[in-house]
Amino acid sequence: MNFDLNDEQRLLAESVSRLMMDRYDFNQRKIYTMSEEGFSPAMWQAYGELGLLALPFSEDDGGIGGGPVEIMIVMEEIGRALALEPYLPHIVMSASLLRHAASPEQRAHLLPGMMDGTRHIAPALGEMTGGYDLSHVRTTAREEGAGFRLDGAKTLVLHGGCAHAFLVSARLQGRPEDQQGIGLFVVEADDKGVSYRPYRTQDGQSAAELMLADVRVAKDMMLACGSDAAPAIARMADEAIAAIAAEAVGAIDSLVKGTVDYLKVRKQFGQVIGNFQALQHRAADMVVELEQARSMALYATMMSRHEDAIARAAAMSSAKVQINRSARLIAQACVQLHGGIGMTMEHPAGHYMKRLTMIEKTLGDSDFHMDRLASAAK
Amino acid sequence: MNFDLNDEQRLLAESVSRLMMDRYDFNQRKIYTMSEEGFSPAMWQAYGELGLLALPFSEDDGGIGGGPVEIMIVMEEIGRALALEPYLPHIVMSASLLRHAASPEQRAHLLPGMMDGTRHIAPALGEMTGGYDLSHVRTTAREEGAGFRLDGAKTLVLHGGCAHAFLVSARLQGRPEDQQGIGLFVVEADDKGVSYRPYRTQDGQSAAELMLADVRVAKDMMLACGSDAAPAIARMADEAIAAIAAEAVGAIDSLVKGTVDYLKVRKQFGQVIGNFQALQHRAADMVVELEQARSMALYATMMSRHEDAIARAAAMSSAKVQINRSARLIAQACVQLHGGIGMTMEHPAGHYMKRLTMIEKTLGDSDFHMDRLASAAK
Amino acid sequence: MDLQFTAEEEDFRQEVRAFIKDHLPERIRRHLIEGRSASKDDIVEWTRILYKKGWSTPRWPVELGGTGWSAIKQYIFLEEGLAAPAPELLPFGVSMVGPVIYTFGNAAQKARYLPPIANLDEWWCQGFSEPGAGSDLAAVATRAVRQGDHYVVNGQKTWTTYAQHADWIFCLCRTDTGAKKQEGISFLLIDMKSPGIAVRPIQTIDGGHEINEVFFDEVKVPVDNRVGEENKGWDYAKFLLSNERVGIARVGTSKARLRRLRELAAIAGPDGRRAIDRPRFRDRLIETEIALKALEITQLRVLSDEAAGKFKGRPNPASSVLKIRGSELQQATSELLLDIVGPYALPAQQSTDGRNEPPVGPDWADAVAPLYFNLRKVSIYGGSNEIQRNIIAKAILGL
Amino acid sequence: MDLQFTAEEEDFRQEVRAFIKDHLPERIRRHLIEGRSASKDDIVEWTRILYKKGWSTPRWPVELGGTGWSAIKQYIFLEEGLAAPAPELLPFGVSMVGPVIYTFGNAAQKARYLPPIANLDEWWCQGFSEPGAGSDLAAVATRAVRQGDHYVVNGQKTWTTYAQHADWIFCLCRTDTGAKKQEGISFLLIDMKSPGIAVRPIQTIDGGHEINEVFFDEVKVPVDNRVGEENKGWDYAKFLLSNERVGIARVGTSKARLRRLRELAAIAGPDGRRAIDRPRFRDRLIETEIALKALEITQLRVLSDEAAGKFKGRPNPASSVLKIRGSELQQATSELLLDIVGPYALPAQQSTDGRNEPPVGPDWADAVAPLYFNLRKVSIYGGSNEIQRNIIAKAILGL
Repeated sequence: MNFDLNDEQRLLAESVSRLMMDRYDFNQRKIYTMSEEGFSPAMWQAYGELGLLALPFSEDDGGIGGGPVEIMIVMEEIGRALALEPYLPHIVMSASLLRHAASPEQRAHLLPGMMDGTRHIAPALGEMTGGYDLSHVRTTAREEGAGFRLDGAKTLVLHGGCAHAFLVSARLQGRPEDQQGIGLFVVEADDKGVSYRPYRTQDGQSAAELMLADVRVAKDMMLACGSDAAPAIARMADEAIAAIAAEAVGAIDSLVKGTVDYLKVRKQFGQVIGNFQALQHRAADMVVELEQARSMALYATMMSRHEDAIARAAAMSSAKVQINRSARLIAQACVQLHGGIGMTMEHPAGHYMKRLTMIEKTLGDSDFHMDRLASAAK
Repeated sequence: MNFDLNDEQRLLAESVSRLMMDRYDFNQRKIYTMSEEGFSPAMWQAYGELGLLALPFSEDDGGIGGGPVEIMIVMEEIGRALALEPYLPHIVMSASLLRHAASPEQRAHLLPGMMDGTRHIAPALGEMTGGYDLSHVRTTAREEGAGFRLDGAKTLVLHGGCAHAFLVSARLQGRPEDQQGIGLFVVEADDKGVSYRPYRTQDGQSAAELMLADVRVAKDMMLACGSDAAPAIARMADEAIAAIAAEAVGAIDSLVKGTVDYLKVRKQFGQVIGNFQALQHRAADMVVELEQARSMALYATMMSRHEDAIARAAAMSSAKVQINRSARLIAQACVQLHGGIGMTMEHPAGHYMKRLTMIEKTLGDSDFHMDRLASAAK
Repeated sequence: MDLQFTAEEEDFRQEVRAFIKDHLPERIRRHLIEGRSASKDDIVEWTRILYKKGWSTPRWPVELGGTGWSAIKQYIFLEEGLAAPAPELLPFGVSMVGPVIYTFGNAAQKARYLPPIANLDEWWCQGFSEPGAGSDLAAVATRAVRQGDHYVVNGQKTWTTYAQHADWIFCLCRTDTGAKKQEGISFLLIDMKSPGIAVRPIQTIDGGHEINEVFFDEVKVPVDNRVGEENKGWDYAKFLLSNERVGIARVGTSKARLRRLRELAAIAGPDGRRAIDRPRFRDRLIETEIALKALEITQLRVLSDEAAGKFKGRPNPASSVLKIRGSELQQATSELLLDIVGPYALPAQQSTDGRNEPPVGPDWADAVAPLYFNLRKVSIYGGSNEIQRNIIAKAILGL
Repeated sequence: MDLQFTAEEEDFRQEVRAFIKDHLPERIRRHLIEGRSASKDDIVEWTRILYKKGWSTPRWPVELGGTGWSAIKQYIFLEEGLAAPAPELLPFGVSMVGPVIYTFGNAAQKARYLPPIANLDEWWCQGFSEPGAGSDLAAVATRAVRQGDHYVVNGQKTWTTYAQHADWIFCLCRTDTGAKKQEGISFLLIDMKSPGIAVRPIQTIDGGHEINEVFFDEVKVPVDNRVGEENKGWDYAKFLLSNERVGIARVGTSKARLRRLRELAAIAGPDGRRAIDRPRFRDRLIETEIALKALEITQLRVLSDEAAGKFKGRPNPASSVLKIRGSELQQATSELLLDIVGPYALPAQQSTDGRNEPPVGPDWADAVAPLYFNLRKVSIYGGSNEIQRNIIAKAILGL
């Protein structure tokens, strides 16, 4: 056991950190949020130049072969900078799905565009009636002729608006709640019958509702796992939880640092407010929560590729509950310690709160994960 | 609506307070706990002289006709002094049962000894398999000859060891969990077949397990409500919750006062520790909890004789949950603020914690009352 | 001690409830129940309806348009309004500057300013906070220099709620820079149309625009617009702040929100599950209901103590609880909403996109996260909860 | 970064676990698992078993009987002991005075004192706290006045755990009253059989007797019993206190208690219900398990950082968490026990009555409330959690 980064990992952390430092200050971020995409395509290219877009893909597939620790490193820096680019959905999540569910040929077809930044591929798995349960699929895929016909709707497709293609789950057989019978399909955004409705999310990012009406998908655009995609989807969700946990830790860390800095300069009653013991103790409690969150993000990273799906899911649910808790407590405490300024769009604190609140709501809120843990424990 | 005491009530509060002040300082209390009874029989007589033992009985029955506010006043002073006498079980609870379930003749038979302090009558309702649910009764009462034959066991009979008689619930018909079919019987402690095992409780008070083996009870010693005692038992429990809530508020109030006083004299780092803002804020939080508890004790008092049993039970459960919460948070905070001294038998703080912890466990813990509220809300 | 409302009080409650039911426009009620803010027009419309009934300044002296209601009736009126929910009376006029004017102002000021407050013909805002004077409210830096029959005001106020709508602002201004912090402050009434005033909106993280910065650049204010004595403004400010005892807890708002939560929790969500069947959510809802019931009783105790003239000149421990617990419970109810809405907290308000499509998820979902963000303010403003704890520790516990 | 235990570490864990399983008397294990305290005899018996195996002083230098284990192995050894549960090694000798003696003591002191610590032939206690020196530990008032080759000690120590069993006490004594508070303190080893020492038990609210007052009345202590230099005792005390980084969180104890809670929760109570089926209890149990998992990882991070020599000379933020969260979680587990036991928390220990009847309620019930009361201490001693928050604010955050 050792928690140290190796030289390559340290280099990765430093280069991502430098990129964010150079190109993601608060004002630049504001400009990015106001762009049509809701993020910076130029930054996306810069991610590509740093190798981040190829990071999770195996060397056999032309990627870099980074593992969960590398993803953690990148996501933590993304969280620290409140970066807006769709790295989580379009790289981490899509790469995981393709790794676990696609054939080498399919990967050869899809990966180059993702890795060079020219194509965004968004997972589109959630449905209105499923809540956070991604194996709940009503969208249907019927074999027809040389391919499939997809009908249904997908909800809350993260950064769906800029996607060139979607990885869509659809049911080949069974009832909506069955684990079996789910297939994964590559649907091009400009396929006939595909429509979507993009919108901004509360944290300045974006998502989309995706509608599929009589969409024809060729046979080879069904991923190789066939009608047994649920395990791959579950793996993806677990890896994504580890990634978003790291993002949350980066954001929390940065927010706590900013708040402590503020305590050292803001004066009231003739002294800096950081002199007040009650505020000092509140800050100390934030450190406790932060370190607990950091530990659980590490735990999630460690367990995210564990082969035992039940143990893995339990670990991920535990991590997400801790992350959600720390995110909420710390965001609230930091805004409180800033006072009014923390609630304005002009100051970063509130933006961190917004992203952290949305992270709570992504990939399962605490009620969902507590339910999962409770059923597992029965 | 008005929260003021009238002149008589104020007089009552002052006289009970004076009695406790005179005869219940911390050292005297220690001596009382070491006595065989675990309380002071002389104090019991003093209660009688002040009229407290006759307080909840109606004037028709030779009592004083005090209502819930009067009981609240007495219980609050008992809580403040950590008084050990069995006022709650042997007066408040037994009086309630007799008021709601006995005939005037039965009351005429039983009350004089209770009111003049010569006879202790203890309710014996709980059973091992019932948890906090007092309508769960396995003890049986079979009609035999001119009376009944009781068999079974009662648990956690508060101050059962000194009782001259018990008010025992026993099932005349039905299954253990039925609301119907429960009778209430007066069982003399020296009746044949009655045995009990007294023990001390964690807070320095006492209780007993009561065993009934072929105990004969005459027909007129079955209370007048016949086989429909459950409503009377429920009313009693609700009135008892209001009373114990007031006791808790008295104890909490006294504990908070003592803690604040300690903060003003205990010196560390060259100053009184009450100067430290973190401790000031902790003390402020205790005030918030105390006032919330006080409000819910008042609410319980207000609602304890409400005619609608469902509304009444919901109010009582709400009050008990708040009281339990405040009791635990404040007891913990006060011991913490005292440091080591608060954990010793030589200092009152820990004794308050012990009584408050046992109050949490009496008449329903928070899980029990949350369950009740949740089922009611369904 | 009588812990029930009297029959007369219950009758009064029914009268208020019926009036609100009959006169509050459904459009406004609907808007508020979804957790959205009342618009200026909504507030004006409702205030004028109340004015016609004689209820727009209930706490004022009867001869100035007050109702003469007992403290309990005032409370019932307030609670029924919040519970409906109806828009709240704009506090800056009715509860803040109005009482200062009728207590410390001269006859001309009373005649000039009070009637337009009562009918909301003039909209007021509050010029107390400054960038360097937040919790330390007496650290006023905005200067007012006497020049003949005018003051010339220079400086900046901030967190000024609804300054964008305001006709008038009441300001604490420093008129003596040599004096101690709390001395040398005067209380001025300033016409927002005065040359030299600029209002800059502050956008808050909920996406709304409630608060502003107000800049004063050589603004001329007639000396007649000063309330009371020069350099005594801090006394009037303290009077103003202490006036807001009841209502700050917003028990009625939280009660209305909990009722709404009960309704929402009993409806199956898109996934077919009812929130009330999720034990963790249900328990938190019940615990919040209990805490709110306790706070409601606490509020009634404070009212009863006031009516009985208790705690004259010293703080009532129970009243200190109102701000802290009241703000915590407002926030707790918004967190329950945030938790009930599930993933549909994510989409931002469609209206900001200028589109007119149906919302994504339940039709009340888009207001949930903004409400949660917005209500972080209630533990900050009006004396932050940290300041409240200082007050309890010092004024009540003597620490 | 490698977040798994190595195969060697896993093998070591199995070795330790097997040894404990084979050698720990079941009577002692049973006693501990019910939340009762280990007796002196239990601790001595187990320490001597470990001594035979060479494991009674694992962190000491190898030449003095240490094991040379890596930090991770030390951790595994500690955790397995707590998880069994086995009695903890008496810290006053092994972890406190032992390291002070081998770091700052002279050769004669090492030869005299270390071996009896390792085999627990001599029982040590700690004479730091005084009535006026609690959180303010340096406010030592106990005087040691040099008279020839002796010090004469007068004063009082308090909260002295297990003084009633002790052969020796290590004391902070003031040897220079003119110096600043932290200076003028010396570190003395005092034979508890010295004339003039009186031990008075302090009974705690859990009914136990762990702590004592120790009075010194003209106690003669040879100068040879001073460790290190005169007036430098505070440095050695700080060394001693900083030595207790790992283990203070007692993750293993809390883990064992949570396992026990899982078992108890799965058994139907007298009312036929299982606690695990009560959602409120179950959720709190799961939340505590999650928090403990996080703390376990935090502890491993601290160990890994130490092994890598990080944070040399400055505090590791993660280590500050250990005491605060560790004590909170120990207390949380005892509260869960308190909540699972229901009304049977009420009966007091039968044994104190001198009777020998079966307990009222479940046979583990009588230990539950005393454990809850007893564990209030863990947020008080060893630097209260308030002191820990001061340390985080000042040393880590620079506030």
